[in-house]
Amino acid sequence: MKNIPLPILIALAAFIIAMGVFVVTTDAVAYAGTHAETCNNCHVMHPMYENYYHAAHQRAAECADCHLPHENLVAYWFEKGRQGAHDVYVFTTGTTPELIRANEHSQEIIQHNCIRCHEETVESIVMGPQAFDRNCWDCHRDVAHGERGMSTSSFQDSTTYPVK
Amino acid sequence: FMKNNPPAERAFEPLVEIAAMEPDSSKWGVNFPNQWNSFQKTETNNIDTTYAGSSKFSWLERDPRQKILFAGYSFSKEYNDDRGHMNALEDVRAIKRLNLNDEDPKHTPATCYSCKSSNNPSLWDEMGMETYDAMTFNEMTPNIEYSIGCANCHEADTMRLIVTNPALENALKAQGKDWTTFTRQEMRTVVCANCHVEYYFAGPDNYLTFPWENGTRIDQIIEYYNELGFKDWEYPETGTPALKAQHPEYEFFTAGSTHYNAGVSCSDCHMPYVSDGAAKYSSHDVHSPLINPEQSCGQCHTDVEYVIRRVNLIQDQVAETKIATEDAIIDAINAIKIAAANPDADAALLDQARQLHREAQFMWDFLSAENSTGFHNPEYALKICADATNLARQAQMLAAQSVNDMSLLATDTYYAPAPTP
Amino acid sequence: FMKNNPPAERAFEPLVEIAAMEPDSSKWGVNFPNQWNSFQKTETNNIDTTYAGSSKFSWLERDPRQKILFAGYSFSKEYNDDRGHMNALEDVRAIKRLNLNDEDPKHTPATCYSCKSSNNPSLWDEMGMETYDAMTFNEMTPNIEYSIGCANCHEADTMRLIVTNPALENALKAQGKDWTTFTRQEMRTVVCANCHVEYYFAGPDNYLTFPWENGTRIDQIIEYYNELGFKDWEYPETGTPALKAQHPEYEFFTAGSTHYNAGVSCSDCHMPYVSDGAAKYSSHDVHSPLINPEQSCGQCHTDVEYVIRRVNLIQDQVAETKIATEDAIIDAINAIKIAAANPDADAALLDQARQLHREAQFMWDFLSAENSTGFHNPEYALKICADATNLARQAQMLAAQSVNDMSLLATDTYYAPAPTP
Ligand code: HEC
Ligand code: HEC
Ligand code: HEC
Ligand code: HEC
Ligand code: HEC
Ligand code: HEC
Ligand code: HEC
Ligand code: HEC
Ligand code: HEC
Ligand code: HEC
Ligand code: HEC
Ligand code: HEC
Ligand code: HEC
Ligand code: HEC
Ligand SMILES: [Ca+2]
Ligand SMILES: [Ca+2]
Repeated sequence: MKNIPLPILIALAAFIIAMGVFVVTTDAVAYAGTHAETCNNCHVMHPMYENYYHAAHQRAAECADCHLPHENLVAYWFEKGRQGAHDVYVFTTGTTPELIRANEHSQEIIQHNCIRCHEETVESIVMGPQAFDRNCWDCHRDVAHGERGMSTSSFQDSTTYPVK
Repeated sequence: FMKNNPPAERAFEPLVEIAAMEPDSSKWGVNFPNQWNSFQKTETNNIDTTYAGSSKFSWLERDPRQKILFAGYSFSKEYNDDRGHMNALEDVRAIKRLNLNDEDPKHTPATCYSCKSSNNPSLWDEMGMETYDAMTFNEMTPNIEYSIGCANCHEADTMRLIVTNPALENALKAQGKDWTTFTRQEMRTVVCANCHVEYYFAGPDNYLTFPWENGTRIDQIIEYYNELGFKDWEYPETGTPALKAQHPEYEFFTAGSTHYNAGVSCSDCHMPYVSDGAAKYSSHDVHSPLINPEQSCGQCHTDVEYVIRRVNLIQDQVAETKIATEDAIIDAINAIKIAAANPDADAALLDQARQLHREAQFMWDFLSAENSTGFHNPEYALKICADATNLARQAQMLAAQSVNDMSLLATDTYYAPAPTP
Repeated sequence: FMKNNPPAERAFEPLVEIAAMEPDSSKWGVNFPNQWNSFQKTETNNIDTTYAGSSKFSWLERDPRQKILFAGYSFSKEYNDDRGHMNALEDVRAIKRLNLNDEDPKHTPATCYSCKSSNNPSLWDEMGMETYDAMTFNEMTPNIEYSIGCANCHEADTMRLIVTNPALENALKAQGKDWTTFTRQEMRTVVCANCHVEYYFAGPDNYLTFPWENGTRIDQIIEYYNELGFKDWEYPETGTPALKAQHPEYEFFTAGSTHYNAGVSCSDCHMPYVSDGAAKYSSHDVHSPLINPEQSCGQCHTDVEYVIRRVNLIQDQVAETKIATEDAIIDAINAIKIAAANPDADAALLDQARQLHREAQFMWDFLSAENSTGFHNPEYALKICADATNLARQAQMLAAQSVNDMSLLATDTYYAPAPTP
């Protein structure tokens, strides 16, 4: 301790305090977790949260169960960091697209997760020499995020004005 | 804290108080800058799509058959595609269809302002629609200052959607319906029916009326006009008591279209929610959804490219079939003209021919004047084409029979004109 | 298990070995009891829906216009609604359309077995389709033991879906397509095209052929038959070189229907997944999806009631418009008959009338023989009605012109028969 110059000590302490405050006020640790409510912190995720909440999987799965790879911990944490950094970057730079859509990479992850949980059910239909070339949600259009149009319904209950 | 307040108090905090039926939208805009800003964009929008869009292109030039189909009626003078709501006043005042000679018994009445201005709700409130409609267009002009605005759709103190046009209120009543019991989602369609509907002027005092007493389906509307013996004009040389259909988007869309039956409203497609940073609001920049399909369709259809390709296919199919129907009607018109010029024509057969011409043309127009090139209800559009073509051909056959002249059966006379009478 | 095994090894562990093209489905059923059990249900299914279903009701009785429309052709003798796959053999052998007199040059050829039996793949493999088709129905009968079965759709060792009918292989090749490159989802539609397609017998040896060289849309098929100068029969008294359309479900569905364009396959609706305990499998009990809409439509459309109401509306609209088209064609037929009986008729005009009658009737039949009452492609169905009605009326007018006889313009002659020649 003695060898460390005081200004640096102060700076270090300040940094630690600042980080602490940052972590406490922004609840950064939560982002390492899997609570659906955490994703919902970002208001742009609100429609997805809202209609996930009303869909079939709310009792069964959290966002990360579908949206992050689960074959091993490395893949899981790498993808979590990568996606998180991407989302935060897009969000803070204000370049959030009007229409958020899962990209192909995400779709692949999701598909693997459907099969991971439902392996027994789909065993006989995905087998065979030809690849099972469609996404589960081509048919199960509502199981993950509820009925179509629900993404906007949360806004239709606008609080801007009362209804007589 | 939101959750603890009773709903009534969850309302907006108005910056300024808006008088009931305030015609000046910019005053409302102080409280609702997003809605007002987007609304103003309707004035300068100029983007066209394949079949529609926001420029003022001429239908008579784009499809010269329509010059023939509206011959003798004001629509053959000028008929343009519609533009944004902020242009309504400018456009109605500039159109060559007006007859501003008040001495002429056929002068344009004040009724033509009914769907063009936010001054109307307060004017109707003050003088009543009967008095309003009995005035001439010229007489009304000084009272009309603003184009369409907030007061045409909203109640000032609550901002809820309301029926502002007494003609709509009457038409709903005639069907035993009370709009104050409608749900919010229903109002998101009905509010457009203040204007986007087929109408006619009843009686000598031009009382604005929607022909819905028997219902809003095409056969019910034709039945209504037939019972009434109403005609918009007499088609020149054929003597047909012709009807003009005007923008029946509401009737067309609600006639069992897939979207209407699924609970989708006009506003879902034409006024999608858009975001301003954090806040979402309804875009008041009302125009073709094909200009911003991600917002308009994307909230419900994940594959936006797919639905756009689909719209193209539907519209191409309808446009092609519609032209075939027009050609058939023109063949009928040319035949009836020759028959009508013949003093020896069988009057009963000729009248039957005219009646079928009247119905075929109204059916075609119902589809044509509906501005989505069939998309609002594709199957209805094509069924109407099938029925109208069948009637037009039968009209032509009756005309030929009435004068016993085979040359009247010539087809494609639009391309190779038949000998004139 | 998915990730670690190479695809080929992910396959099932067969209990018994199945020979290539094994015609006996019960042998395959040892390995796949769920599929085999559900497949057997197609034999006893008897449930009807509003417009279709699995009973053997007569079309000629349900819509007697068809007796007139098919007059002079075998279809006017007996024409029933289709039933489940296990009945195909019984039904083809019992139908009054057969001509089992091998001395008659118009005897029924073996080709009529092409789509009715699981014996075919191995027979085609042994003797080639040319030899097969050159035989008579009677000659082939001893070789045919089983109705449709696993071998018509699956490759025995891999269970993948394959094209088994050489006519389909040829037709795809003529379009420059190679089915072995198709994806699994594509095969879930193409496998039905082994049979659910329009076909004709080419040449004196009745070679089974699909008329797809120009494409599979209705105008392209008509063009193909016109170029070939092909006719199925000559319509009696009118002399029209008439065409019969047969079950073009594949061509109809793939002509830009909303479901096809969205990537939905025949199997998605007609062979939905059903579950047996934990595992799910494709139901091989193929029939109208309206019998079990929860399974057939319910995964994609959560509001099953809505889509069912929608099917009803689509089918009602199509059925009504289709009848109007039939009436127009019958008017044309009655007019052409009278004209054709007249030795002074203008031959050129009369031939034009016949050509339009031929096309109108084939268009109508294309829609009518397609078994979904328009649902597979509602807009296409209605556009076809509009076009066919237009042509039928023009045929009628030409017939009247050819003999200069106004009485031939009588309409609704189906209801009030026109005077016979
Ligand atoms: C049961 C699995 C599952 C769960 C749980 C789930 N999702 Fe999804 N998510 C999906 C699927 C499937 C899609 C659609 C991908 C597509 O359409 O290509 C999707 C799409 C999305 C999209 C892109 C929007 C779109 O329509 O393409 C976002 C953002 C998203 N999810 C966020 C979330 C959030 C936040 C949560 C938790 C509140 C969550 N998801 C929970 C399966 C799931
Ligand atoms: C910091 C705000 C924020 C948080 C917190 C957040 N997101 Fe997002 N998310 C975004 C933004 C912004 C986008 C749009 C990115 C784009 O389209 O490039 C997005 C896009 C997505 C997508 C679609 C794009 C893709 O990668 O396929 C998914 C899925 C998604 N988020 C899931 C989640 C999940 C799961 C969580 C919680 C673990 C979460 N998000 C938390 C801001 C956030
Ligand atoms: C974390 C594991 C998990 C993942 C990942 C998952 N599921 Fe599920 N799923 C479940 C469980 C558990 C249930 C039973 C839920 C219940 O009934 O409460 C279920 C239920 C279902 C059901 C039947 C429920 C209904 O009411 O419709 C379907 C269909 C389904 N899942 C499809 C999918 C698809 C498609 C995906 C991928 C987009 C997916 N699942 C991802 C665990 C999972
Ligand atoms: C072609 C459409 C289709 C596709 C693709 C599809 N499913 Fe299904 N799935 C169905 C249908 C139909 C059912 C209902 C079966 C029933 O009613 O018995 C179903 C049922 C289920 C169930 C519930 C089974 C039960 O016991 O109730 C699960 C879980 C499921 N699917 C998961 C998946 C997964 C995971 C995938 C992707 C590998 C997938 N599905 C792909 C149509 C599909
Ligand atoms: C499901 C979406 C949808 C609904 C609901 C809908 N529309 Fe449209 N509307 C469209 C599309 C798509 C077009 C075609 C635009 C084009 O061709 O550029 C269109 C065109 C129009 C046009 C002409 C636009 C132009 O560019 O000139 C008007 C006016 C219109 N609609 C009014 C209405 C009214 C009024 C209602 C309710 C009664 C309604 N629409 C309901 C999608 C919709
Ligand atoms: C007060 C009457 C009135 C009401 C209410 C009204 N409209 Fe209009 N609308 C018009 C008139 C008039 C025009 C044509 C203006 C012009 O061409 O100058 C028009 C034009 C349009 C256009 C064409 C715009 C373009 O750029 O081509 C669309 C789309 C449209 N309206 C949709 C709607 C919808 C959706 C609603 C309900 C939410 C609605 N309108 C309510 C009178 C009205
Ligand atoms: C019931 C409401 C209503 C009445 C009454 C009405 N309009 Fe309109 N008008 C509309 C709507 C809605 C549009 C936009 C849709 C369209 O153009 O088809 C429109 C569009 C127009 C346009 C722009 C497009 C064009 O046709 O060139 C003109 C000009 C116009 N109206 C003139 C008139 C005149 C003149 C009258 C009286 C004869 C009249 N309007 C009566 C509702 C009305
Ligand atoms: C053509 C009809 C029409 C006109 C004109 C109109 N609005 Fe609206 N407005 C609507 C519709 C439809 C909604 C959606 C209401 C709902 O969802 O209940 C709406 C919603 C709103 C809302 C609620 C929040 C939101 O964005 O959904 C506000 C605030 C509003 N309008 C303000 C205005 C103002 C200010 C004007 C004048 C500049 C105006 N409106 C003109 C039809 C109109
Ligand atoms: C509020 C939700 C919603 C909106 C917004 C919406 N749709 Fe739809 N759409 C539906 C529903 C629900 C169906 C009915 C079929 C179903 O259940 O999947 C449908 C069906 C369709 C179909 C199939 C019908 C056919 O005839 O092919 C097309 C195409 C389509 N929509 C295009 C569009 C386009 C283009 C837009 C934007 C202009 C749009 N939709 C906006 C909900 C919506
Ligand atoms: C989107 C769902 C869907 C798809 C995809 C589909 N069909 Fe159908 N099919 C139906 C419906 C609904 C009916 C009408 C049944 C009725 O009227 O009872 C039908 C009717 C039929 C019938 C008559 C059934 C009976 O009861 O007699 C046959 C045969 C048929 N389809 C074959 C096919 C073939 C072959 C394909 C692919 C080329 C196909 N279908 C694709 C939904 C579908
Ligand atoms: C080997 C020829 C062949 C193949 C391959 C074939 N079908 Fe058929 N299908 C027939 C015949 C023949 C009938 C009529 C049997 C009868 O009426 O006795 C029929 C009848 C049907 C029916 C009517 C059943 C009823 O109960 O009314 C449907 C639906 C059907 N097929 C759908 C399909 C679908 C979907 C496929 C592809 C997955 C398919 N078919 C493949 C020859 C075939
Ligand atoms: C390219 C395949 C194919 C050929 C070749 C074919 N059929 Fe069919 N047949 C079908 C299909 C598919 C159905 C079920 C759909 C339908 O009935 O419309 C069917 C149905 C039938 C039915 C039951 C329904 C009815 O029409 O009463 C009979 C009987 C029949 N065929 C007899 C014949 C005869 C006789 C021939 C030879 C002239 C023949 N088929 C040639 C495919 C074929
Ligand atoms: C009319 C055509 C047809 C006939 C006949 C047929 N199948 Fe299938 N079969 C299919 C289709 C389509 C699939 C779905 C394949 C896919 O999704 O890749 C399928 C899938 C299967 C599968 C894979 C698992 C599943 O259920 O999806 C098995 C195993 C199977 N069939 C066995 C049989 C057996 C055993 C028979 C005879 C009893 C038979 N099939 C007859 C068309 C047929
Ligand atoms: C594999 C998924 C899938 C299956 C199975 C399916 N559909 Fe659809 N359906 C769609 C898609 C995708 C659309 C296009 C509109 C959209 O994007 O939602 C659609 C559109 C529709 C529409 C709107 C089109 C119109 O003209 O009104 C109706 C109605 C419909 N489907 C009925 C049915 C019926 C009935 C069945 C069962 C016999 C069925 N569907 C089976 C996916 C499916
Ligand atoms: Ca326009
Ligand atoms: Ca059947």
